[in-house]
Amino acid sequence: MDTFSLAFYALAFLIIAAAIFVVTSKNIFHSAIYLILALFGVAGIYVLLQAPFLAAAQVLIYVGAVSMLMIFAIMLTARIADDSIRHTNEQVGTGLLVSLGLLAVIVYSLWQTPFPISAAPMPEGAGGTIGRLLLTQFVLPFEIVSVLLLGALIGAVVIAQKDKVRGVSEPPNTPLPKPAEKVAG
Amino acid sequence: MAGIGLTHYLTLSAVVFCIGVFGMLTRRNAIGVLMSIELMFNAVNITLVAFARYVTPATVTGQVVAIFTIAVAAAEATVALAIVLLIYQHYRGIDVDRVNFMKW
Amino acid sequence: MLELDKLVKIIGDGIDAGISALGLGPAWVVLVQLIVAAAVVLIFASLVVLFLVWWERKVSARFQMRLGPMRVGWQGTIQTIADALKLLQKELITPANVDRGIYFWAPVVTFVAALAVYVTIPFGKGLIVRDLNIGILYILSITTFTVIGLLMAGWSSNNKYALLGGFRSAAQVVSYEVPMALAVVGVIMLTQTLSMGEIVAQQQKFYQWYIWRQPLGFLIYLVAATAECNRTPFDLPEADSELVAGFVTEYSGMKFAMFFLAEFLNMFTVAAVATTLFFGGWNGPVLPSWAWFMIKTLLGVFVLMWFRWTYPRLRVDQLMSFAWKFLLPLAFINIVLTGLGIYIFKS
Amino acid sequence: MVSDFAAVAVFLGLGVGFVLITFLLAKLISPSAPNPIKQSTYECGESPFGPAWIQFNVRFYIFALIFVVFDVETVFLFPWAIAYQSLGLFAFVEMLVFIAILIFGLAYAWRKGVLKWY
Repeated sequence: MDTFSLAFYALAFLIIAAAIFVVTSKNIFHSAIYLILALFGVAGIYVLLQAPFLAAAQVLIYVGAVSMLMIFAIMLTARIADDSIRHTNEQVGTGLLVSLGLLAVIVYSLWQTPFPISAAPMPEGAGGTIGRLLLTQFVLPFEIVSVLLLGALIGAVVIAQKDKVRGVSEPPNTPLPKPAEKVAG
Repeated sequence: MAGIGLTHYLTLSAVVFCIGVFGMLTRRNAIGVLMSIELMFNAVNITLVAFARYVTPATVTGQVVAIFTIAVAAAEATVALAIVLLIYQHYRGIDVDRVNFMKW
Repeated sequence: MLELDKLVKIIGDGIDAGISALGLGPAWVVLVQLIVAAAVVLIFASLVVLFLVWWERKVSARFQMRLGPMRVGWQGTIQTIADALKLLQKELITPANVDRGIYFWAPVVTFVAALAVYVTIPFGKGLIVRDLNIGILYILSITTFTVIGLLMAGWSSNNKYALLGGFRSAAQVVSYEVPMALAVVGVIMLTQTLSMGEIVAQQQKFYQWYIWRQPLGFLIYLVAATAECNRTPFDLPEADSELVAGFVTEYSGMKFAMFFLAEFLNMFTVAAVATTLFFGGWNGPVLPSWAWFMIKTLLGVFVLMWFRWTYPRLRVDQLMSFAWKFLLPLAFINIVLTGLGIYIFKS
Repeated sequence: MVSDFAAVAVFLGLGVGFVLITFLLAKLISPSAPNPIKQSTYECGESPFGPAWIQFNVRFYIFALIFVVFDVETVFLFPWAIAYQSLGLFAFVEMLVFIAILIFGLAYAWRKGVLKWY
């Protein structure tokens, strides 16, 4: 087996194993750590697919930002990390059936489909080409992404505003003291 | 790179996607559901980049779309986790099977 | 001159010949070469950390009109080695209620993230393990694992101080990550490449250094980098007077040493990246290139140490406001100015 | 190009190996005499009180939410910065619009007082 295949199978094994742990782990914090491992493995797959820029973006956004946010969320809702609480619902059997069935269908059709493989050379994947595409062919989606991010930002701010959100330890339905009162007191 | 071709990547992607589906269906915890969704997003991204690599290597369009997907996933995670926080405030828990205020 | 690139080439060829003589393929040659390179970098990193710890103690002492370590070796030079040996003999206490797996892997993640950055740091002419084409972006993304490491440590320790320290630290590091990345974007607009090797190659003359065209960017980078390393005045995560030792509270012996090692390594990393991006990397007259790199980088580290004894610690609210309300808008202004500058200059 | 990243794998592997060997060495050399007091959670000499995860501040979380948005934006800025000089004024205006929209978001958060650490 050549190095490339070896790298692929190693990464595939890492991703699949980590992904299984993500969905089955009893401790949600462990799930988050396995998720990070799986996402890092996906970055490795991007490298194999000659998309190093995308790999870096994957690590920056998923590992550095999204996973971290999830860990913060787990922190805020800490009691759920307790092992004694059940973490799966009654649909385990159905879920297994559905996902395995889906997998069978997809994999069967994948191996049946002849894909139009092209052997043309790839431009270097360091981002320059992506930048040009972003600002020429994909200008509109590019700008819309900024609007989407703005929407997400405003949404998050509105939902998680300080006068709506209380510290975890405080009893529900008691408004926080105003900052000014705090200073005066 | 003999041996490893487009189909291998797509198979990997399918496996990860189905693990994500399983997690999404069976997790009780809202954050766990979100993690499963992130797995599914990543599976889709693998297909996009794999197609970009093997079907249209001359243009990197697939990679650009994958970047957009990552951005959308991040935006989704931001809002979803803010909602999780709100649900936690309201219910003192984030068991999605017990969150039923949308039913009425 | 005393350039090391010839030596590196000779060693590389030697490995090539040796492995090929054993009848193994080119993949093995590359693997052995990389392992040797990584081992050399690892040893270099350990030596640098040993030196930096001693130097930090000496510099701190001088700032306070003390002598610092004097007993072990000349001017206390081998004090850190003695300390390292002491740490090696310390009992590894694992508190009863920790989350064992994560508690164990947290120092590993932190240290490996700090080490992996050195894949693409140009130490001198021909002295770069691999000039990755996403160079600086790779460095930025691999360092995000540091945050994960300290969150793991904070969570798994089952200790209030560790938890609060870990999460404070994470909030701080990510807050300063955005201005830092934006400061780097300013340089990338000029270089048009992410490769560290090419960025150095573009700054051969003194007047070509990017600091002259990115002074604001450099200042932003400097402040953000100080915060990223959790150095004073941004050392809130480990503010001993309020948080004991932050996320490392429950770590002892070698496990603690790994966090310590990673911290000093990160300090060297940010100085090395600043050298490469803003101060011409290993370019310089007369002296060999690696000497220039070390001089510039150690000067950068010295500035960080100087900060420590000059500024008092910020409050957590000041820390956050500074990042989001001052540094971030400033970084955007820097990008817009750079864009305008390039446009005017080119036409 | 892809093979360059083998270096990253080697560094990760060697780094993990180094740490594990060091831990093993430390375990062999160092004494081990655990007792319940030594293994209890450190709380400045007092007996540990209550669970460890209490009163986690929600403000950290809001900053993390805003961070995610700006992190994504940074990733979009990098390819733009590389291609900037070859694209000229149009690219500059495009990016100004992009940044302006997000600055608006920052200003909104600022005005709403979320950036304030009360």
